[in-house]
Amino acid sequence: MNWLIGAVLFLILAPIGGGLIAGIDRKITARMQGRVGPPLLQPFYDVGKLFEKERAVVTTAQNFYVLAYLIFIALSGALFFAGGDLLLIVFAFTLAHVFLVLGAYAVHSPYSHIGAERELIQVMAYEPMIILAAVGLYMVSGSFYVTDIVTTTVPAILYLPGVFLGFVVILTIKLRKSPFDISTSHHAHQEIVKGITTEFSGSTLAQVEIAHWYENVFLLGFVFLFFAWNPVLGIIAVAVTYLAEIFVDNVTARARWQAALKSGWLATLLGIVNLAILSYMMLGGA
Amino acid sequence: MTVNEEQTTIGVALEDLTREVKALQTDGYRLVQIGCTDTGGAYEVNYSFDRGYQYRNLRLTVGPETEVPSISDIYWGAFVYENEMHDLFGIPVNGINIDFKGTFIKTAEKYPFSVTRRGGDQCRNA
Amino acid sequence: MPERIIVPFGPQHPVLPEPIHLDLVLEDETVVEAVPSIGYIHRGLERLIEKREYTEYVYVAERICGICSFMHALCYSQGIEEIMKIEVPDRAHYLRTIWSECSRLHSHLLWLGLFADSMGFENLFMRSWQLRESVLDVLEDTTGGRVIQGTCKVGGVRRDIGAEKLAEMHRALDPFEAQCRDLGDVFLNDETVKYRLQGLGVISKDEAYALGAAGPTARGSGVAMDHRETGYAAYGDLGFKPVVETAGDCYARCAVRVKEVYASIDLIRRAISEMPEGSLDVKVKGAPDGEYFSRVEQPRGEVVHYLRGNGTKHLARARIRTPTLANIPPLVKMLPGAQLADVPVVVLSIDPCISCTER
Amino acid sequence: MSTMAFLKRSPWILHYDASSCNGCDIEVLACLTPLYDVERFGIINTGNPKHADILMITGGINELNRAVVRNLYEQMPEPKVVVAIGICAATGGIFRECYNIAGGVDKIIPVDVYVPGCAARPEMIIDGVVTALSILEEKRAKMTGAAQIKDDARQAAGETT
Amino acid sequence: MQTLLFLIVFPILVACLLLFVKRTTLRYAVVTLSALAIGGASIYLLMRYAFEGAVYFAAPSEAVGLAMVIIEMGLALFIIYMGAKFRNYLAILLAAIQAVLVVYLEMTFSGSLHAANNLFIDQFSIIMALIIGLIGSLIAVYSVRYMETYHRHHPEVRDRQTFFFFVIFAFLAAMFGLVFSNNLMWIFFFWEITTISSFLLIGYSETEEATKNAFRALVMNLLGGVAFIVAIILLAATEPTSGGIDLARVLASGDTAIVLIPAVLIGFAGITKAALMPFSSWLLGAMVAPTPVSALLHSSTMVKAGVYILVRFSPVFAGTFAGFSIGLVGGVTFLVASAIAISRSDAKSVLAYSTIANLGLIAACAGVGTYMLVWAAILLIVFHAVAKALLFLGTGVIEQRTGSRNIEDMEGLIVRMPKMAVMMFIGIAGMFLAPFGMLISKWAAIEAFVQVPFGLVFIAILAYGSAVTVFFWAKWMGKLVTVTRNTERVEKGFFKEPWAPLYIITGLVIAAVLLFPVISSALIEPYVLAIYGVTALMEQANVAIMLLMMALLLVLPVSFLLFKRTARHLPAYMGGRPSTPDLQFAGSLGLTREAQTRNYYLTEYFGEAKLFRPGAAVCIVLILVSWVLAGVAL
Amino acid sequence: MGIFQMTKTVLRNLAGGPATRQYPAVPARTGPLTRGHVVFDPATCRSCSLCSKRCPCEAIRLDKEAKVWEIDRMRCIACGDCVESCPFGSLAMEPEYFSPVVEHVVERYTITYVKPEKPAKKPADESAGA
Ligand code: SF4
Ligand code: SF4
Ligand code: SF4
Ligand code: SF4
Ligand code: SF4
Ligand code: SF4
Ligand code: SF4
Ligand code: SF4
Repeated sequence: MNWLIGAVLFLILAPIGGGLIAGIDRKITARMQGRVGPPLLQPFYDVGKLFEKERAVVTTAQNFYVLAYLIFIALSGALFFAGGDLLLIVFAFTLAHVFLVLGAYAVHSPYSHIGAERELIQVMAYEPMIILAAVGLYMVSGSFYVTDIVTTTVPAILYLPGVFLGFVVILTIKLRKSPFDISTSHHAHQEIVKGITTEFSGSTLAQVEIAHWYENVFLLGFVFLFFAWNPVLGIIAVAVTYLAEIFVDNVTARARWQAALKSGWLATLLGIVNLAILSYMMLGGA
Repeated sequence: MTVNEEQTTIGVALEDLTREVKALQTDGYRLVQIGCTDTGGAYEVNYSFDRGYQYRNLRLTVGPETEVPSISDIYWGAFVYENEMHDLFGIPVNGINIDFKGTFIKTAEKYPFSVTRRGGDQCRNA
Repeated sequence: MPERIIVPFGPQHPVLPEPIHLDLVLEDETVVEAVPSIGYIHRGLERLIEKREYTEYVYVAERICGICSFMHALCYSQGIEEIMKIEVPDRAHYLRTIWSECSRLHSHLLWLGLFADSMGFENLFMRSWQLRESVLDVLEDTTGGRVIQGTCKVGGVRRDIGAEKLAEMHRALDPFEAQCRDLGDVFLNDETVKYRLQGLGVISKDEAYALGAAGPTARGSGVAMDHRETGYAAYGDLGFKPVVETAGDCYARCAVRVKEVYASIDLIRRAISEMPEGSLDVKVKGAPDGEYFSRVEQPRGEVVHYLRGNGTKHLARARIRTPTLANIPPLVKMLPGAQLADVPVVVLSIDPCISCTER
Repeated sequence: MSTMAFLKRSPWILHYDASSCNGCDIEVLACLTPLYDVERFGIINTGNPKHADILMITGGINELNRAVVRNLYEQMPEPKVVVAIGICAATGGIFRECYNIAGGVDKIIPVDVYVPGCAARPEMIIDGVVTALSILEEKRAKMTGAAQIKDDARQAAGETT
Repeated sequence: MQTLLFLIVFPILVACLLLFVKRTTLRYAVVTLSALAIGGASIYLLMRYAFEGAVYFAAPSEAVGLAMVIIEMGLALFIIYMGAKFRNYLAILLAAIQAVLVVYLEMTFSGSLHAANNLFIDQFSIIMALIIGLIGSLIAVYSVRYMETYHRHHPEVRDRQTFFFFVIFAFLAAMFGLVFSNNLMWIFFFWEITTISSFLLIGYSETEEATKNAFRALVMNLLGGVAFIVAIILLAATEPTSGGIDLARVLASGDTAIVLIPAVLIGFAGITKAALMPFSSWLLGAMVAPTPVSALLHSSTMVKAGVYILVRFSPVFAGTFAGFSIGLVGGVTFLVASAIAISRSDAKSVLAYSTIANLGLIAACAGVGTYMLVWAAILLIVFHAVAKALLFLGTGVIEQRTGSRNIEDMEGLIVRMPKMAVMMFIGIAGMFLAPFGMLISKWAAIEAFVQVPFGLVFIAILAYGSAVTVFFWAKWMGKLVTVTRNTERVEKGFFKEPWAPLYIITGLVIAAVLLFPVISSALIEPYVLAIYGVTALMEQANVAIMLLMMALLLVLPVSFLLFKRTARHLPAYMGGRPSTPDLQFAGSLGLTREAQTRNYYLTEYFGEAKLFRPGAAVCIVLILVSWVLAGVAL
Repeated sequence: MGIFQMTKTVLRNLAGGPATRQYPAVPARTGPLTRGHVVFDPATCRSCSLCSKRCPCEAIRLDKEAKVWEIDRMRCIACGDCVESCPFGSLAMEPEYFSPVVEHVVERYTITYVKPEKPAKKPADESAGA
């Protein structure tokens, strides 16, 4: 039954946690820029506001895709916190993003379209690394199941420093942070306006935002796995990682898509080298 | 180290225009601007050039409907001024390299600086 | 075979604060064709000479643009003074120089911020604009307006800066320069910024000259051309050397502006120390009769005010050619081949000021 | 549920320069920067009409901008308010008499708040937004009210049939 | 046994009959009825033999063998004739070599060339037979109307439809023969027939390009054929008495070292037939053939013969370095072909590259050959066959209806041809999305490769490759679902008949996902168990989750109804510029332009020109390495 | 070498606290010269109409007969010309800005200045004396 509790808790708490994280993020970002920043609960106000707005669409279909995006993001997160198979979770996660992309395609608008293309480039950039991270965790813990990985006593991070670093790189893509916020960004001034979310408004946009909260919690959970053998350290590591992402967000210019793709793939290469050494050691040891 | 700026203005005839401009270009002048002045019934078109802060003006005087040859094949960037000339004054310019065909500056009034406008000066905001 | 994407870029676009439109034709994200089109700010203010007397027209000239508002007033006033043969007192020259350079500072800092923003460097944008506020505070304290100063007039200036205030400004310059240098370091040395700027939108020296580029756009390509060299206002006394870079890319144009920030600070410092005493203005009587092409170096390059008086209170013609208009042809040449992500960067690298371009 | 009022805490703005001189523009931008930091009030400059609640217009509308402003206004989802920044946007300002200026935003679209000044200062722009918020809130209440009435009508119709 | 013989012989009879049917309606009737018969027989096969494991049949051999040799000689002569006619001397040379080798084989080992049982059936054959019997016959039905329209659109092409359908049915017979044969000589015979069929069908339109591509395909496949026959000679030579041409005995032979060289040679034949790199170009060229040909031969069935043989031999490959490098050929092909697919906008070209990529993936699994990988490989064969057939046929319909098979022109298909768009959507989803089949197989493959020494190479390949796959499929999908305005619906007025096969195949794609636990436990697992003594199993929980995802996907569209009434419709954001509903706006220079949304092709990074050569070079080296390694092992 | 050149600023910002001027909690920053809005003193205006002549925006309207002085707040650019031109000190420039409004504001004043009963010579004396 544990798994069910995990999943349900995630479904209920992740939006709250994700929203708070977003709030803290905005606050810290503001401070890094010498500003006061919005109230902590601002993300909730924003989403609440979006639900109050009129429903306006370019095409009705967009709502469907965004809803599917939200549901599958929540599903992959729930599977994760239910202790499911990492690979399956990664695939569900990809499926979710494909829905978001389709939503942007469906509206047939130049900026959404470019955002969608860029989102796909991002998927292409980060997906290898996520798969590799799952494989790395498998090699350390002997299982693809989150339940098993969490309960392992092996300090995964010691075996997988390269994989972890690579993961941090693609985390920048996933959290939509500079330098890799190419498909859409929390900052207003993008060359492609709001990119993939340009045509989403009102409650549809709110759903995208909530999905993003789910996603962030899930991703931070993934970070935790590297430190799972020591939960306290794990939580600290998650916090530090997130802070580092905010920091990087604030000290870099946005990259072009070429750089995003290359960085994602090079990070993966780093992970592969790490795993190669690891498997060599394991072969040698065995 | 302070350079003294000098300004000279020379009249030029319509048929000599391209030749004179070409000569200035060969001399290493850059195009600063082309501007028109409505002198009541005719236009003065000033082609301004500069080399080392020395300012030279070719002044062409044309009637309202006279076609003026484009100098954009000599100075590529001349198209901005020539389009403007057309849009604001209604002076037809022949053979601009990038011809906006009257959409460079869209105005509520057609050719607001044109000589034909005088007299019809109506207040719209009342 | 890449297919062609056509995107209407602007007039409303978050990256460009001013309306300009481009029809971008892209292959993947590479620009193959970009035709800019303007006209969203054309007000027709040149014709306001019919409504305003030549002395009042300064207010209109100031509002050709709210960024280098002072420079337009200056250029206009100098033109009228030249036609009417008015000798402006020295102190007024110095004050005009200080305000000009303050305008340049605030304009360059503003641009640096927008430029950082176009690269998606939000923090750098914030920082640039934060520094800019100190300049605006000085401007407000000395002229009464943050962006529209309203202090230049035909025949001199309207307001003085007291000795105390001058001393205070002088004291503030050193810490301010230190902050600007920190900021400049980010623009000049940060790897991510360099990665975005170097080799982008290259325009050679000859090309820049032939296309009539002005200001930092020309100087970034190695064309040493800066109207302050002609020594108007107090520049003749203070001495001045143009800042030149040779690479001709966006990075070079950025570097020119960063270094001009330092140069401006230096000019202000010297102008304050060498400030002569004397009156602020001379009485202006009569009406201008004659013509003059008044030229001033604005933050974006040389501006030309062609003024023509006919002996009445109303000018016969005012024609304003601003630097951005001159920089549009180079821009048209720079865009093809850039990436979509670079379009705002390239466009901003000429520091477009549409407001004055279209008047 | 008319008790919800997140709208007031999260007004997203769209700024459009409809032929201003840049003076008011840069002051709008300055509002975002550290010294004024309107994000304190939850304000985000979205740059996208589909996401915006408040349309800030600077400058008297010129000929080309008429259609653009109308287009942007129409693309914004309800409830929305328009804030005219600067006297150019209020009446055309000093350019009122120019041949290409329509003379004030209210000639094109309904304006809810005028922020006078040339240039309008960041503080005034903040004040302008604050004024706009209550109008925004009113409009929202009216909107939900209208929806409520429609719903009631629908229900009533359902009951009778 | 009768069923097997029926499946091999019946299509030949139909083929001959069709030579004389000239009227479309009549042909339609004949084809439909025989399709029903063939499909029915393959389902009967499933029910009859599914639970019996491998069953062997001693079929008449002497006479058949002789007939086969005679036909082979005839075909060789035909190729030589064609080669002479079109001046393709390489084809002549290869055909001659083959003929000489066959004669040599017959002369030298004539007495001893006996397989104990010439025919057999096991679960793997059943799966293949189902693919051939169901998908193949559906495609045949579809072809009738397609070809009629084809000739209306292409009046310049000589109408040889009777010949066309003759070849199609002959081909079906050959495919059945190939998967039922236990005698390597027989397999070789059927193998050659498929090569010839492909040659004839690619060259169907008789244009210069078609002829050129047909010969390219022919030459490459003949090259594989030569390797095949050499392998048979080697096997025959090593075990002259028992007749080393008995497939079952070869596979069961404990002496891996001896079998390895022939296996690698046959594997090479498989590589050519499956169009892995460096031989991928023939499959691309084959796309000039009418679309049903592409669907039938060049994606769902014939090329599967190549991977079929690889999977058959994977117990031999398992654990050897030679097998590993064949696997790598597949892996590299998978990665490179997927990447190239990004740069393609022609739908058939994308499908071709994706086919090559997936065949590569299957080859990778087969080459490394552990039990889980074989399980994954077979699953891949199944899912790929259904989804790809659907996509090819769909592309065919779209092309005939809209006049273009460029993916960009499929923009807004959801508005113009909603039914077709939904089917294409399902087909594409089947290719890369969880919980559809291909993804399950990839997932299984990753889990399997983790446990293989040096499997990391493949994991890396899979990680990159599947990311790339997402890109090109998703952008195609996006084009389909784009809701364009002011576009006319063009679905109606098209023949009714082609839709039935499409509906059925769409149904098969969905059924394959819903039933895949059953397919796995009833067919694949027993097969793997029989070969390896262990078998792969899906976790029950994961199966449940995937079914849940599938259910969600099926239910979600209902939510459409929720949104229908309330929303206000706004035009798309165009930078504030007023525009018409079809995105026309007033552009610079006074032109009216239309906003174009086009996909990215990233040619600079993923172009064929950029990737093909390096990929092919690596593959050639790997193939050579596999030979050397096989030699070393001996 | 500058990978994270911005670090210095970020750290300084984090340590130094926000630079934000907490408007509206803290009143707007103004200088002594700040041109906020024009105030009119109806008690001293002598209807000379200089202000309305000088105004570049036609923001001031004066009706001598009706003794009405109007300023259109939606036109005034706060240039201060009227203040400078008023010979009687009836106008002043306040640094506070005119607040946002929901509709067009034209402020109308009735001039309450009453011509003193004294001979016309007197004011001249006064100004000479001052
Ligand atoms: S105010 Fe009236 S007269 Fe003056 S320019 Fe405008 S419309 Fe013409
Ligand atoms: S302000 Fe009045 S008088 Fe002046 S131009 Fe406009 S309408 Fe005419
Ligand atoms: S160049 Fe730009 S900043 Fe300067 S006056 Fe012109 S518009 Fe304004
Ligand atoms: S006069 Fe006022 S409204 Fe007009 S541009 Fe200037 S500040 Fe803006
Ligand atoms: S109100 Fe003033 S500062 Fe603002 S745009 Fe208009 S003229 Fe410029
Ligand atoms: S306020 Fe206007 S109408 Fe009155 S005098 Fe001045 S310019 Fe003329
Ligand atoms: S401040 Fe300037 S604009 Fe305002 S009323 Fe006085 S003169 Fe007119
Ligand atoms: S305010 Fe002053 S300038 Fe204006 S009318 Fe009155 S006295 Fe004359």
